[in-house]
Amino acid sequence: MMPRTVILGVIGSDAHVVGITILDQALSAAGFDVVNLGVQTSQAEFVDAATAHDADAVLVSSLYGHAEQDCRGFHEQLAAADLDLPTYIGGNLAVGQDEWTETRRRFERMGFTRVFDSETEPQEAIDALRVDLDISTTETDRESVPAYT
Amino acid sequence: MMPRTVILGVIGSDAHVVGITILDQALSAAGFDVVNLGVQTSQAEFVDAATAHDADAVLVSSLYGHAEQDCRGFHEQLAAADLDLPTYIGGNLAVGQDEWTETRRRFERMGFTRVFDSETEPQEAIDALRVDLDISTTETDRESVPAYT
Amino acid sequence: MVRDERLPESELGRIADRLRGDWPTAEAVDFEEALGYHETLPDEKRFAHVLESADRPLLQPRAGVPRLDPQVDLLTHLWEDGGADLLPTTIDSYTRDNEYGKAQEGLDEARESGEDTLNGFPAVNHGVDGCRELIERVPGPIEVRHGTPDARLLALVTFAGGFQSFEGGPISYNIPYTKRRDLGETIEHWQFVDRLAGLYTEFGVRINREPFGPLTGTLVPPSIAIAIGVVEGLLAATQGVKSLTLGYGQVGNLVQDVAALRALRALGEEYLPDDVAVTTVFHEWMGGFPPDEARANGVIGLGGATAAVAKPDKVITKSPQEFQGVPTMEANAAGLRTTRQLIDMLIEQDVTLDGIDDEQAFIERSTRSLFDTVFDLGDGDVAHGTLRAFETGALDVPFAPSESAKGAVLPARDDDGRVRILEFGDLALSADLKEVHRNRLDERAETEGRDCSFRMVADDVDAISDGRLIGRPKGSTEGWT
Amino acid sequence: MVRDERLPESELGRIADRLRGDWPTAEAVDFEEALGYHETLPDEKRFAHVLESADRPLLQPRAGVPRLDPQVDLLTHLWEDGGADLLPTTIDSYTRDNEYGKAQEGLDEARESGEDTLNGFPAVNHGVDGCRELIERVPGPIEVRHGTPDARLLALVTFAGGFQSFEGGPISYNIPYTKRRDLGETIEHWQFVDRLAGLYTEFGVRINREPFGPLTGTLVPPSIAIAIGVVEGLLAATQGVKSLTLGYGQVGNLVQDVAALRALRALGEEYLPDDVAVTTVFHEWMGGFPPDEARANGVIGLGGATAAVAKPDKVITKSPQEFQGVPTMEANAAGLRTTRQLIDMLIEQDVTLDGIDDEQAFIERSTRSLFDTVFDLGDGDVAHGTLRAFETGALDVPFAPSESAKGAVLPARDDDGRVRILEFGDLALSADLKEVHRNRLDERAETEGRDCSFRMVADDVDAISDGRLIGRPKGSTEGWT
Repeated sequence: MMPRTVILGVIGSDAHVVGITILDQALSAAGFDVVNLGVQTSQAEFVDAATAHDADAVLVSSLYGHAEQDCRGFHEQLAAADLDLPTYIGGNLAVGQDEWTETRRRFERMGFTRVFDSETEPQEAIDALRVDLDISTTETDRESVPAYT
Repeated sequence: MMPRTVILGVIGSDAHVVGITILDQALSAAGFDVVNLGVQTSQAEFVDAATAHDADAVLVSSLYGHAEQDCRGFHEQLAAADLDLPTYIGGNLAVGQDEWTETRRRFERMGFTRVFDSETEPQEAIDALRVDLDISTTETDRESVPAYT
Repeated sequence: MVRDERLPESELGRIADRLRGDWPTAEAVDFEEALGYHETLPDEKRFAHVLESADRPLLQPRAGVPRLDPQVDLLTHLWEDGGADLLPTTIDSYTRDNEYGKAQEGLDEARESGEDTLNGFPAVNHGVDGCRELIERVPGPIEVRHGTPDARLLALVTFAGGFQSFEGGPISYNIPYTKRRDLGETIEHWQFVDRLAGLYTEFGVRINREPFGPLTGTLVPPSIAIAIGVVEGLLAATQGVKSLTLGYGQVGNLVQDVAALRALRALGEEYLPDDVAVTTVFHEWMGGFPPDEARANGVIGLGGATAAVAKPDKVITKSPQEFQGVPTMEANAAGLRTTRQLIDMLIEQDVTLDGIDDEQAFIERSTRSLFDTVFDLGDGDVAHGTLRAFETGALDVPFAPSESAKGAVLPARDDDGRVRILEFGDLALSADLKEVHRNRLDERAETEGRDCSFRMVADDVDAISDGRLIGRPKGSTEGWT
Repeated sequence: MVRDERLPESELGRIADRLRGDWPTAEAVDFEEALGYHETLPDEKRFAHVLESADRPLLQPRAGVPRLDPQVDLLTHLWEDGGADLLPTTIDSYTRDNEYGKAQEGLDEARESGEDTLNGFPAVNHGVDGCRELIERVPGPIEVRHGTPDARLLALVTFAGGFQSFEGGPISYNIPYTKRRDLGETIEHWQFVDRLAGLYTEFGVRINREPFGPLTGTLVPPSIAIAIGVVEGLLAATQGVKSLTLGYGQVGNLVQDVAALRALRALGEEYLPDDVAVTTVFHEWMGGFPPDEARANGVIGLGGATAAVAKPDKVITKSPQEFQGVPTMEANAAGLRTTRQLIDMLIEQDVTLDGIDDEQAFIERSTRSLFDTVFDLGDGDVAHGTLRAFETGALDVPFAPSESAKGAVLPARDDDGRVRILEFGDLALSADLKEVHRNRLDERAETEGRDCSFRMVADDVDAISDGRLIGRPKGSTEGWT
């Protein structure tokens, strides 16, 4: 079976690059084909990349506190491009003192399949992808690459 | 001419020893005979030492803020022992925000010949003694001892 | 195609004329008049003079607020209460994006409301007169610190405004700061800045230039930082710059930091022309800080101690409020004084560390390997070689947001806490050099009983803010930060 | 005449019975019952166990307030927010003078007014039950820290009250603290304390004893501090103490401090019986602090860095508010965390300094010279030899207020900032050792263009609080402080 393709990017004008670099590494090591769009990625770039690469999932990162504005209408654009796939978002999503549960619900209502806070380990996203994309652990383990490649 | 004898001590229950140790060294190096009574010296001990050593001056130190109480009646005791000699006091004499000029005057009214603050260099006290004891500079310079003795 | 050649004066004038249209304050710039103004400045405000004649590491903070009076107050406070030796003026983000209109709105708003709506001093908007007022009212020499990829207008205005030191460079203010700026174009833009500095220098006004050494500020291997600093220094020297300050950001390992600063000085002096005065600047830790002022003071303390041993010409200090962003001026001054206390207590001590020479030799060999590749790829032209090196990944910067860099290099700390390279991508290091990195990281992997992987990187990125140096496993790595 | 012999149990009991009359709370002391109580304490509250099984330097602050609840809160804060590994309970000054009546008045006043009218925790007045409540309500092991020349009743009550560590010794809690206490009598008093600790130890309750290493805290030459620590350790060992922590106070020179801590450990292990577990404690700078929290953090930072290199078993931390006296609990916790950050960032690094071995050898030779003289003067009896050594000035402590010490020794820093001896008095150092001190100070005198004299001493005493290490001349020495 082919490795699954995931689209990765930091949305909006956010330039935080460290987390997505590590997530890229973690997903690649776990056997995924990663298309890393980098920082400052627009909604349209996510949609175009998902279409072009026939992606299995889209992972959105946002660290600078403007995730809600940056993601407004994102799922409508995905639907318009006939893309029906799991979408994750993670990072510093709450502005100020919002409760995490409240924040999570807000992004779920916007259409995200899963919502992660900034303390989330890459492994949690990988485990979630395995469930959502129905991948057996053995399969991806076989695909995993050593660190020095 | 004989070297002049000065009595040195920290009055009251004050145990600050560094300043008086350095003052002792400075006075000795400048040619004075120093009788260092050390810390926690009572008024009576100052008077007894001045009498016993036929002292030329008494230098009182106080760092812990209770100089006024500790020196009350001191000059009356000196007078009672027929001691008429210059008395200096130095250290942290003011409690709280008192103006230095006010503090100095208060101790002068108590009978001290000279009043020094805690920033005073030993040399100032030495220069004052030379004036008050009418010592020519050449005389003490000849008496000065090298540091390594 | 961009080449490492001196910009003809005609071209300099042509570009300057075009830039004048970008914002009205540029109209007031008159080179000859500016030369005359600089000549009125006393020695203690001539940046290069103060820096190059110092006999101990000079301290400089970061600081910039939008309005003139508060900026004067801020710098005066850092001078008087912080004991700074050199002063900064940090430029706002709009100016860095050449959005002078938005900067003006911010400045106007700040003037009306009394609140700071910009994150720095919009020097272009303040114009030549505003800059000169700042220079005159502040007691020390001031450097322009910014992060502007196209800093041509900023240089034009601030040089005429009396500033004699200017941070940045085509690589160091592009690769770590932006995503889509073309590196070739940025090199051309900085050739203008450097040529302008060079022209002032020819007429007796020595403008100090400072490539930004820390780059992304996140576990940058010393050889990469030094190679890029030397490249930027060479590009500047070609344009006539004679006063260059090469920079390096603390990684937190005492031996590696001291070795790196020595290598930086040695290679800078070796590669740059003899008539260029090379000085060095050490940046206190630029990565994530602990969210606790007491622990932040520990990080700053280690920075001060490192500076006392390495004795760079200049130290850029951090404040205990680093975690929360822009510090109060009191906290900024406190960072200066904590650093000063450590330097003044340690600098007269004979502190000789084992292993410095070996580490320095390793850094120098690695830097030469990178630099020689740049030179080869450009057929002897550093500008062209730089472009090709970044295209191919022969030169790369970890955690760079820029599309001009491969961003394939991943660093991790070894068992001693020194920054090594875990993923090389196509970085131009010879096999034997790579072998050293791998062996050192394998040692760590063995200590920790886990494989070398991105997990080490993730753990290391957070380690200092978590209160340690090496990200030893304890089950909490962070993926989205 | 006092001899270094084990106090017979009959004599111990006789003295204990006499002490019971000194204050009513002593009536509650019952040795057998106390043994049972100690057995109920979990491992993490057994001081010697925690200290001796640690694999990294443990941090301990100083702290003591009069009332029980606030003392619980204070220690809990230092444990939780400061991350202390070991806790203190500092005793008030009245108790140190055996003025239990005055301590009681202060405690009553504090309880009524809610204000702290004592400068510490009057453990004797709190009695066995009060001490046990403290031990039970606080999460970590607690040491009694005080400064009491005659600490017999304090030991009787606090040991029964569940404390398992006790600072002080006959020399270190007499010579630097008092003027007129007879040293022979103090040695006898501490033989009681040590014998009591030894008796608990024999019955399975290991009481940790810690001679006070920093002495007067003012430029004490390492050899003097170590010689006195070893003497106090031997006196304690004779009485059956099996857990000894030898101490040393930072002088601020990195090489000398590391060398001194190594010499302390080496000589402690050599001179003390094999069945005594020797640990070491490093006190952050005990001299005058800068009147500025930022600079104070620099001093603390250097202390933390030194501890990371020297790796003592324990570090006593300072706070940034040291200058103003007793710190707030927040500042006290901050000092702990600043120290922790430096240690945790540096401790895994291989920091090997040149010159440590030479300095350590010099300190060891000097210490042996002092110690051998003590032994000789006592015809093999350390207690008797100590008395004679202080009488003759063969052993001496700079800036000691005590009439039992000659106080003729004057220290000064050399050109590298290491503490040397300017005036020896009758200190028992051989001619060749004195020659080293003189040569080093002559080098400094030459650097400074002035003669060696008390002026250097005066300048050095103030140097760190003035923001440097060495008191280089600049015209401001202070005479009355």
